[in-house]
Amino acid sequence: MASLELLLIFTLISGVIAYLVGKVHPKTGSILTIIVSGIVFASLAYFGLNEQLLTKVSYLPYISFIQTPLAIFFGVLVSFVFFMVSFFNPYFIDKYTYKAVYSLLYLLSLAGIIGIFFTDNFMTLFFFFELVVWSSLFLIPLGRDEEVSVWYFGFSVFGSFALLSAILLMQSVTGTFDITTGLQAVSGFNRLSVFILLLIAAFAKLGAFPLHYWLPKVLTDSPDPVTSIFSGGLEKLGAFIAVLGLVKLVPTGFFIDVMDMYLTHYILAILGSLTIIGGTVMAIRQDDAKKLLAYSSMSNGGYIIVALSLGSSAGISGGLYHIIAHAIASTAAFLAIGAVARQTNTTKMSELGGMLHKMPITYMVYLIAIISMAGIPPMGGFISKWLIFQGVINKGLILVAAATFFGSIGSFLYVFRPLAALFLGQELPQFKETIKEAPIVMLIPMVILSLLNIVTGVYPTNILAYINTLLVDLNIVQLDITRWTIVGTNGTLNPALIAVMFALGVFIAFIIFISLKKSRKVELMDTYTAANFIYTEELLHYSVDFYAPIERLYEPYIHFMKKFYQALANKVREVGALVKYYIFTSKPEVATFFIMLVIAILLWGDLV
Amino acid sequence: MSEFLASLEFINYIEMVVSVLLVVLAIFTLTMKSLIKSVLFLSSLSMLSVVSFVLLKAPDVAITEAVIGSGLVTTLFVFTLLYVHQKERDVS
Amino acid sequence: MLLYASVLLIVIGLYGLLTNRNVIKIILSLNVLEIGLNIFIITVGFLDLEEAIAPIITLQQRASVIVVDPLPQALVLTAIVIGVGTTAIGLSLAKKMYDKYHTFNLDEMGEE
Amino acid sequence: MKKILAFIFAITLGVMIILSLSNNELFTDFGDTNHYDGISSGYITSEVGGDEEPALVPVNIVTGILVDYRGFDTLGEVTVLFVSSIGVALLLGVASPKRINLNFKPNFMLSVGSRALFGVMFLTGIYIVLHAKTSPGGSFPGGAMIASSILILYLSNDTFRTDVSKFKLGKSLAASGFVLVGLIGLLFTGEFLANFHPFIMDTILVLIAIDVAGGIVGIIDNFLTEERV
Repeated sequence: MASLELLLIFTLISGVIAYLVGKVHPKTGSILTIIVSGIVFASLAYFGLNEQLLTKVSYLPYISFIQTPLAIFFGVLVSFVFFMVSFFNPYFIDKYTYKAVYSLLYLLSLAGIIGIFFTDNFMTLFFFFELVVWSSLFLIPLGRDEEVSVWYFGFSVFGSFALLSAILLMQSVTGTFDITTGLQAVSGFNRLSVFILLLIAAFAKLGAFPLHYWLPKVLTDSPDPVTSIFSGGLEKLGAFIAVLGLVKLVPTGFFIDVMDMYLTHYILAILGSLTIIGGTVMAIRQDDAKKLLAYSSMSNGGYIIVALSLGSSAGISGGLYHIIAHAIASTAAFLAIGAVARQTNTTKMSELGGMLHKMPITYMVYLIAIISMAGIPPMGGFISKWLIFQGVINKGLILVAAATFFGSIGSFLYVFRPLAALFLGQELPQFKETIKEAPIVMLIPMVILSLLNIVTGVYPTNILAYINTLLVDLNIVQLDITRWTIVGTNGTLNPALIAVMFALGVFIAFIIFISLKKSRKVELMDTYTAANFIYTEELLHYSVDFYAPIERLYEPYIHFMKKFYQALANKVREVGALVKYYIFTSKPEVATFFIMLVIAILLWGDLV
Repeated sequence: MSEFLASLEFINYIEMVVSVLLVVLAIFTLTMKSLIKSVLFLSSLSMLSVVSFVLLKAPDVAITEAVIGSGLVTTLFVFTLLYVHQKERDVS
Repeated sequence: MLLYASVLLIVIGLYGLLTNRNVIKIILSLNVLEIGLNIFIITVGFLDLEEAIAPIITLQQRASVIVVDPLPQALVLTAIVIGVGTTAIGLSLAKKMYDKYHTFNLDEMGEE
Repeated sequence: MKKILAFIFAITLGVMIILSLSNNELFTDFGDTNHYDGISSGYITSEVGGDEEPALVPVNIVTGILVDYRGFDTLGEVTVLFVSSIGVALLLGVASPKRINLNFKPNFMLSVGSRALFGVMFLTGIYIVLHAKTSPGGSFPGGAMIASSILILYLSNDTFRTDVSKFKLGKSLAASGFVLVGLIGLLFTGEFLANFHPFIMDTILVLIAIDVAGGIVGIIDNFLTEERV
């Protein structure tokens, strides 16, 4: 399907078909989502990367699309994530109350997100933005906690209104809804306003610092496949809008000569750093593996914001590469956790252990994913973090650099924990007999994503070359790359060489492991303290209170944002009560009187 | 004053009469002690507004007001009052 | 004249809203206000000429004949229909109130 | 005291309205409107609709504004009526509805006469709807008249209640049909509710009439029901 509009119509119609089929047989409906998202991904990747995507067909009036490298970059990535996650759908469909609706909403959000990336008209963008918000809103309550979708809805509405105001402001100033020309034509104070409003929308979608509150909740409590598409796909929508605001819009505001940077961009970098720190700190203290990954997702969103706000080629290419690397890694990690959750019905780290013996492939997938997320070579996350560090250091942003380094080290601390708690350690007695490896269909996407994690870490040249064409489109200096190396200002990176060194190291470690004497395998309950047999083995699970000393350092401060939002809600309620007490009392004439008073005041302006 | 009266035509007299009647009926509507009488005065006020619409050369609005404003709204009020009447009789 | 009459109707309706404590009377005041407002909007588009006619005329004749403004009429037409809807909602609320308190008077209902 | 204050305040507001209108450049004096300079001239000369054929422009300009130039507004207004009908049903709706016993038995004259009147009113309503393009009236009064005719039958006949529910279904279908006709216009000319064939306007008129009739019948039906004891 070489025409984008045809692709969108196809996705929407097959969503309806999947719904109708799902009404009769839910599993078949969910299998349809695999096929459809596969077709969408294949056509976008094949025709898009060869620049043969037809966008001027106009089956739909007033809705126009354009093929830009940026759109293809995001479209291919997100449709790939949707395709990979869709393999999980048939196995999770039995857990939902509304089985047929799930398939419909899944394809609707896919169509919406593709529409957002490829449109060149802001009103169309807003339409598809709302499509994504509403369809994903109803995906969330299929999971554990329905109240979470209220949080998501609140922040999404805030973001939507910011986006709509930005669009209308831009239109009133420039007279056009066209994205590229409009963003370039808007000027002066209006440009600053459009910038701020667009960034509010981006922050609300990406879950970055002041508007982050919904993200961990949603990622924790929605169903496992939905978590994966949120982390890998829908969150990237915010990154896309951030690119629009930070890169496509001509920068504005006070220019700081010393830093070679605009003040607004510096503030964004600081906010991104706060997101990184907050996500990392909160991730360290979680017991639920999914919640831990959720906070890590948040902190990675902070990296994207920091990278994009730098404005240099290293920064922006690092940010775009991080979008890819994090999408792949976090999708893989969440899928692995989802697979464990499906087999054991829990994601609490203190309730699990020894899964390595039962689910070795899932373990490998998770291991590779977290190595990438922590930014350790030879995985994709390392390349992007290296580029981001380069960009930050070149600009000389000490505070931001400290935050990014802190996030990187913090991610060592936290990603290791679920690995140790879930997969390593002793097998728990309740899971000893019943647990098996995940079904083969679920393993397919996980293995593909793991291979991609390695490929993006060892041979990033192709992707970086594509990012370079994208940078040309955005009027930014290209990154200096050769076939095997990336040239930064502070040195040259050779990912393949590093990978070879790592492989060598692993090989040597393996030889040592084989040649040394094996340790004795100890049963979990084979423990005595002061000659007493211990029954409550959960307390001895070594992931319980793992980082208690570190946690104690910042324990009093963690509820800061929660308190802020609660206070905000209370204030709004108080204002409502005040209005109700003075105006909308049990006496209707009082309200009438106030309405008449307002009319009289308005008329007074005409009289004098 | 006499010049003003001389300049008036027949249609202006009708307009004046309708205007005065509109205001009088509106006052009656709100000052009646009995609710059903109020409703009936509202209905007649609505009918008279139909005349004013015709005078203002708005036949579409006149037809609509005649059917909806004076017909259906009055029925709604009457049904509500009938219901209350029924309830009162049930209680006593 | 009709302009002043319509403004007076609005004033009477507002006075009724301000002074009445009976739910049915309040809805009646609203209806009086609405009729006044409708007449007022129609007078905005009125053309006080002998030759001005109601806006029902074929396309060929429109260049030579003056008509009154059709736009306020269209707006009032819709306003009347919506007025029925609001009155119906108000009356059903009044009915519910009566079911609960056995009176239409707001003073006798008590605070709740 | 309170009444005097209210009186003074209301009168002040009325005086303010009249004073502010009398010295206002934006607001012309009574009977002196200059709408040929404003937006209405586009509707009168049918320039707003583009190069439309004379056959497509209705003689009744008000109908043209309601159904063609501002059809989207009318769709919204139909929705308001629809929602208020639903609101009344929610407020007054009961689990097992029964007609209110109205304390009067329709005698022979009433039941026969109402049937005769029903036919006349029903046909008049249909006539008003179908001739809305050339004569005063339109789908709103026409629909209301159809609703009134049914109401008369309803009052004279105790067993009529069950047939009313069919009308509510018609209301929902008509509202959907309105949107559907609009989408047909979008499909053929790229404009929502485009008026490219005389049939389109007739269809919309009939659909609005059904919707209005259904909405009003639903409202009155709810007013005349109570819980079955």
